[in-house]
Amino acid sequence: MTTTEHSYKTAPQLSETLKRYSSIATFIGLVFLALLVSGIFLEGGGLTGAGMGHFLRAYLVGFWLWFGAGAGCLVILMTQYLTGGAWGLVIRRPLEAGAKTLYVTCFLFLPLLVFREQIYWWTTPAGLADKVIHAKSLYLNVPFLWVRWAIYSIFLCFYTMKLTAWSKQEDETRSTAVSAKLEALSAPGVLIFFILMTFCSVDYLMTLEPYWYSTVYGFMIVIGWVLTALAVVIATLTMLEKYAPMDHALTRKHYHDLGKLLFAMVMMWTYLNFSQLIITWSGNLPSEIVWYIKRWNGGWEAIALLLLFGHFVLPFAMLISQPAKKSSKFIFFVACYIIAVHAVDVYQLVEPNFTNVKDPHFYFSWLDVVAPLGFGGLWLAIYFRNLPGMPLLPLGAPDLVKALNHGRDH
Amino acid sequence: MQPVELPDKIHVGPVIDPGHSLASVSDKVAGIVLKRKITLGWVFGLLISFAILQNLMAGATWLLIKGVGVWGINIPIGWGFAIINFVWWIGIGHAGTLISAILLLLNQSWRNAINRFAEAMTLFAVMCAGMFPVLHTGRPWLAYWLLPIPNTMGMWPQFRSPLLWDVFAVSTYLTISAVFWFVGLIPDLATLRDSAKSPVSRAIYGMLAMGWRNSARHWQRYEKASLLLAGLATPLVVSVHTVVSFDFAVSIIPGWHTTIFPPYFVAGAIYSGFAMVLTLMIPVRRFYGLDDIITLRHLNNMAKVTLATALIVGYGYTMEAFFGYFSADTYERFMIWNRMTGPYAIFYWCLILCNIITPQFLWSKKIRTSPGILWIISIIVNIGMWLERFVIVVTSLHRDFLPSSWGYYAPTVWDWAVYTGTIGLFMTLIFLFVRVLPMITIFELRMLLPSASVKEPVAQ
Amino acid sequence: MSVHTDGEITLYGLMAEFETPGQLVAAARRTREAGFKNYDAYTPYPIHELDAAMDLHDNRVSLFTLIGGLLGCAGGFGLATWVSAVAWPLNVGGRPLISVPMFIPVTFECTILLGGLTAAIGMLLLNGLPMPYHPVFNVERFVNASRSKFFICIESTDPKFDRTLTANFLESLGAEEVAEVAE
Amino acid sequence: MKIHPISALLLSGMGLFLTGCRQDMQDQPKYKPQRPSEFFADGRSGRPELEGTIARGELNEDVAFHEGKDEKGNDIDSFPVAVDKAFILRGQQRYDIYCAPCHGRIGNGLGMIVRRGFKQPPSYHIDRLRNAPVGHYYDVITNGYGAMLNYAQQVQPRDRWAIIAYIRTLQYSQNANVSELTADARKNLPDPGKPLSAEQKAAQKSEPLVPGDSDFYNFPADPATPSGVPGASGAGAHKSNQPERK
Amino acid sequence: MPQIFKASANSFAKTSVVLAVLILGGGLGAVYELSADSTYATRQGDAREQPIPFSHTHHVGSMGIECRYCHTTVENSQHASVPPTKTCMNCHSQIWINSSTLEPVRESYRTNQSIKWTKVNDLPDFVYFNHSIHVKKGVGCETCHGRVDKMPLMYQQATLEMRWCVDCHRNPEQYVRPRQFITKMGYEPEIDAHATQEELGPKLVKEYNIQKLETCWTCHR
Repeated sequence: MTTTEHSYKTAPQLSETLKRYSSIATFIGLVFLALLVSGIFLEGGGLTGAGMGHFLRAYLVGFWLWFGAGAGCLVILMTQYLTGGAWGLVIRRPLEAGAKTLYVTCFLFLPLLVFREQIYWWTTPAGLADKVIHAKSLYLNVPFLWVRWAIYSIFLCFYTMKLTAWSKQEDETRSTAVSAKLEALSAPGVLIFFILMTFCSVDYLMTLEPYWYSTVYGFMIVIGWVLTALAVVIATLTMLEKYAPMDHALTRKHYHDLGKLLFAMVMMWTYLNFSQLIITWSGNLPSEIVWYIKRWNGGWEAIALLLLFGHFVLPFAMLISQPAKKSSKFIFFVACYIIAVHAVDVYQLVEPNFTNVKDPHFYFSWLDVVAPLGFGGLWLAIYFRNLPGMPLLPLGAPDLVKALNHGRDH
Repeated sequence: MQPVELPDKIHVGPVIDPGHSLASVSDKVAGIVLKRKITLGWVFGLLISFAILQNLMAGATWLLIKGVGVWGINIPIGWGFAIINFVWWIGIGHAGTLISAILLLLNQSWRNAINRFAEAMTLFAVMCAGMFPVLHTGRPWLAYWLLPIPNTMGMWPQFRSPLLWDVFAVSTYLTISAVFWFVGLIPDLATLRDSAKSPVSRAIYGMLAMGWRNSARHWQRYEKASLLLAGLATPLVVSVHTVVSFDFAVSIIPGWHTTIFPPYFVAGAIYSGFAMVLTLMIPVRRFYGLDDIITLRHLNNMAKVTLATALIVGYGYTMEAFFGYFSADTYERFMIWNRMTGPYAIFYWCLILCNIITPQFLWSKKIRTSPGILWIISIIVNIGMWLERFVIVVTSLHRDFLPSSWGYYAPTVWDWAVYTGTIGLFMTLIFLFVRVLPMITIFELRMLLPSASVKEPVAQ
Repeated sequence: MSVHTDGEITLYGLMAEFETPGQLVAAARRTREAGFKNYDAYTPYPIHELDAAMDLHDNRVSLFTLIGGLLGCAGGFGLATWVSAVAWPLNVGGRPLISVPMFIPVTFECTILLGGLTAAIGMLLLNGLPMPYHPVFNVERFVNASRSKFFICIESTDPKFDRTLTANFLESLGAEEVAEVAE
Repeated sequence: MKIHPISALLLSGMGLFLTGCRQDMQDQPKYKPQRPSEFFADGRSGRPELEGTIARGELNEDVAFHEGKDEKGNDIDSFPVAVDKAFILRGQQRYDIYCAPCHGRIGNGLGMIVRRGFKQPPSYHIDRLRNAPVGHYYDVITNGYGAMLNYAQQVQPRDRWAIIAYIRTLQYSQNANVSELTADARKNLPDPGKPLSAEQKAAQKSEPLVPGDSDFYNFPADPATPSGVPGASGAGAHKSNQPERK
Repeated sequence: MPQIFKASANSFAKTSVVLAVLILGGGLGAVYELSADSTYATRQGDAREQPIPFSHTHHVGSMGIECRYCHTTVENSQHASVPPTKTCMNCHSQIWINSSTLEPVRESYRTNQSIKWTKVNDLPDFVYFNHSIHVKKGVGCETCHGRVDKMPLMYQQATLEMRWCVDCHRNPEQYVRPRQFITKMGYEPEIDAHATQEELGPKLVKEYNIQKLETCWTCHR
């Protein structure tokens, strides 16, 4: 049987379902975001007090997790244009939908920028007067921080816009010239993405601890994003597989490939974290080791062990088996689990920075749970709204047929 | 779930030239070993390589007679050519395992034509690499001290030292590469055994093939073992250069102690490895008329990998420079500034030229598919990667924390003798390899042929 | 070459030659379905369809590798710990004697080393290699098994084996040629 | 291609590798004590002191202590050092090492060497020697007497005085009255007619041959020797006839 | 015929694999034993030729001459010192004066030329070793040099391998003795000191303030 283009059309009940998902997510998101904002007042102190501090830290946790998910979608999308491969075509539309959340999430950093002095110590007058900060003032100054925020946001939004627009054009015209354009745009895009997002991770996260630095940090963060994004789109695929066109487009092989990719990213995350740990630990230099002292004392070691087992050992064990990767139910579970455990990772990237290195204390606020849920709801609401906007398979992609036959020839 | 039948677009070309059959690919590759006359060019090449190898003989002999003082190393630059060349060779080795293992896991069919050659290259490169630390000990006959075996000293190696990790990593790498390579060779040795005419070759290949008889039951276990080996070799290859990077990074020398070293070294290794595969494959492909098996698509793909890894390496340089500033650490800042403007600045800028600027030409598909230009670029990249190690080792060391301990490093003639000698060794082994073993995996080539796919008769 | 038999030679089995992999897979499936146990197919490259057709599912290589890998892992970490904490406790810069992060590289390499070696050696052992002599090599055309042709050999030790009936059976599978394999 | 020349070349190359198997860290080109020298005519690395040299700490100004003479050159008859029990015990130990082989443990001149044919020295328990001044003993140890060669290299000045103190003790003990012994000591005396009782045996055994460690090794620095290190002056002395090893 | 090997090749091949492993393993082990750990390499128990066949059995065992009679510097110096010819002449100016065996001694005394003794317990030059500290901490002569009173010609009792040194440095309580028995040959803690080594050792370690010196620079300085 030759499949006609008709069968690529998104099934109507799918659009309905996605709309419903979007409303549910909107509801959840708004409720939790409301809770998050209420935290400022429940924790007390008004706009300059402790409650605001807790709010901003939790806000950063939630923001970073889901901002990263969108940015991760964008970089996977670009990488996929470069490398080709069947695994990428079936997730292209979810990736595009995910990347489009950046239109919103980029701007969600603004509250942190406005209230920067309560979370980024270096932006306070005392911080700026500090000797070490002053020595970096060429980079660490507030006006330039605003400029950098603008650069990151423009880059992310511009690339998302161009890639989705051209993808649509490719769909409509089936022109290989457009495909070539997408490839040509993506190639430098990946490079620029990595460099800019490294600076972004320095600005948004690393400078919470303004003396500390680690050269692998940006790479590590971006891999974390890719992991989150991949988990999101894999979970989405398992939801979509019941509906046309995915019901006949997806094979076990796609799940297998995506599962392998997820596995690879888990390994990569572990590898980079381990590299940073062993080098910092063995060097034991005062300026660097603070980061680990704060994360291995005063109760934080529980989080570190949780990440070791939860973010590496368990996913490793779950994803090593081939049948497991091919089972959509199981891979859905693994994907959701990975998003959850990665939220813990983001939490431990942010919160321990605020403890005292001489006497670290574990700190956990209910806001740290509320924020990721609130941002997640918002993110998913946009994501599910974007998803049915285009056919779920990129009809104009040159390798589509090969991709769809993937896993059927044996 | 019926296959969708729409025309498929092929970008650059097929992985194997149409027109080949099971018998023809077997005969073609086996014929290079069995039938092809020894050409003057080959003999000439081997003799030249062998002559260069004598540099190693002379250099190593003189080293053993006089001690490591014949090299240019001295405090503060106690690590000179030996470690530079070690890292360089190990890095070159990486492409072989990467091509055979990772691409096997990723089901990339284009690997088949080049994996055997690349694996052989890995083995030879690791052999060359392994020689340097052993020679650098000054007393190689005591190299067994590096191993954790009971000894007359009542001492054990220090498991908290990256240099010991190196021993484990490199020896494991050599062993597993050799095993992987040999396991891959077994079916092809059987082919050579069955195609050979002379009783001597038949006996030799027969012994090496160990009685492989292409049994389906054997193939089933064989495939499983290959897959497992590939699965193990993939993290292994990453670990090896990671451990090599730890040699530097776990110290506290500015320019060495930086957390990006592991991924950046691995990328650099793959980069130089692919460059070396290109350097070797392009002439071999030409002299042995293998254009139909190692197609332009292979070159294109390898060039793409080269470009991608070049960009990662470039990212590494950028991060080093940025964090040199961002650290606000006197020593870090001085190191990076000195690297760019100090006495060795010329090497740094040459390295940027070779490693970052030159590969930008690979953005053009035209260049990626012109063997000649690609070959020149690959050689430049090889030089660039050597310079990278030189810069990392020498510029980080030559300005000690204490200005009174500052020094300058210049290799002596014996440094060069050993270095060029290993190139001679490498080339000699490559020349011998292409004559005595099939340089392309024949049985995997067969699998690529259209006629190899199973179409069962309807009357089953 | 068919061995011209007059009952004098001991028969190892009967060997049928096929032209295409498709024929072979079909023939192998039918051989199994006909109830033969001691038979084998010979192909110039691994054919995954044969695993199903011949019902091959030997996972012992994986098991060996797993055991080898775990042994290597435990051995590597155990060695590092024993050496650093028991046999030669040495204070290095105040770091703990059992420095877990620093032992991971060696543990990892040992895991790979033993895992890889058991994978390769396990495969050879299970395949009974090295075995330079094997009766199938007695068939002249068998050289093509490593080149371009596909073979099935039903062994005389099979309970259902009968010289004439089995030969007829093999011919019925579409074999180009059926040869007798001397012991 | 010919095999033989190449394998010969390889073999000779390998042969050169063997030259590497040497022990240059084991045998370093440096002088350790009593190591031979190819540089000096007498083959010794340790050099004898030049005539008239006074090494640090060897300016022996205290004539009484170093020569046992008074200003007039007569043997002194009083110890130039403080004598206490520890000093005497030290003397006993040194005596047993250096003197007992000839003079015997109790100073009767019937040591092991004498029994093998060495000329018998006089017993210490004759009147001439009982009445000899301590300076005389010092002179004999330092310069030899009759068949006895000097012990200047083997016994350092302070030890010589210790030995002399011990000889005095020996002389006294061989001439003492039983009544002068304490009751405890008297209990341990053997009865000439009877074998030793078990307690007596045990008491003899538990009596250490040499005194307690602190006395034995860490006797106070001699104010008369400028260096304060006993034996410091010996290093140069014994080199004058230093044996060499190959 | 495509058959290349005879049927016997199968067992031959399998045996040879096993044998190769055994021979390689055994060979390496043998090389290791011979090259590092054998008495051939350490020269343990190897009585050396000397210019004069000096017998410790005779001088120490039968004559009862104390170690320090000749090795005078052992308590105060790094080096125990081989005695000068003069020390021999203390007795041999009178005893055995006609012995041709002793002619080299007399010749050395006459000519003031050193006797070229062969060093028996020869540590590598990269090892710093000091006799005096060992003697002061209660390491008996016998502990390292063995029953010298039973050595007609001197030989090296210990392996002198680093492992041997380190063994005592790690567990000094197993080897030390009271200082008054330093030079005693055939010392037995139960008889001489009325205590077992298990009781005595830790006590002495404490009393003599013996440290477990295991750093590299204790011996390699």
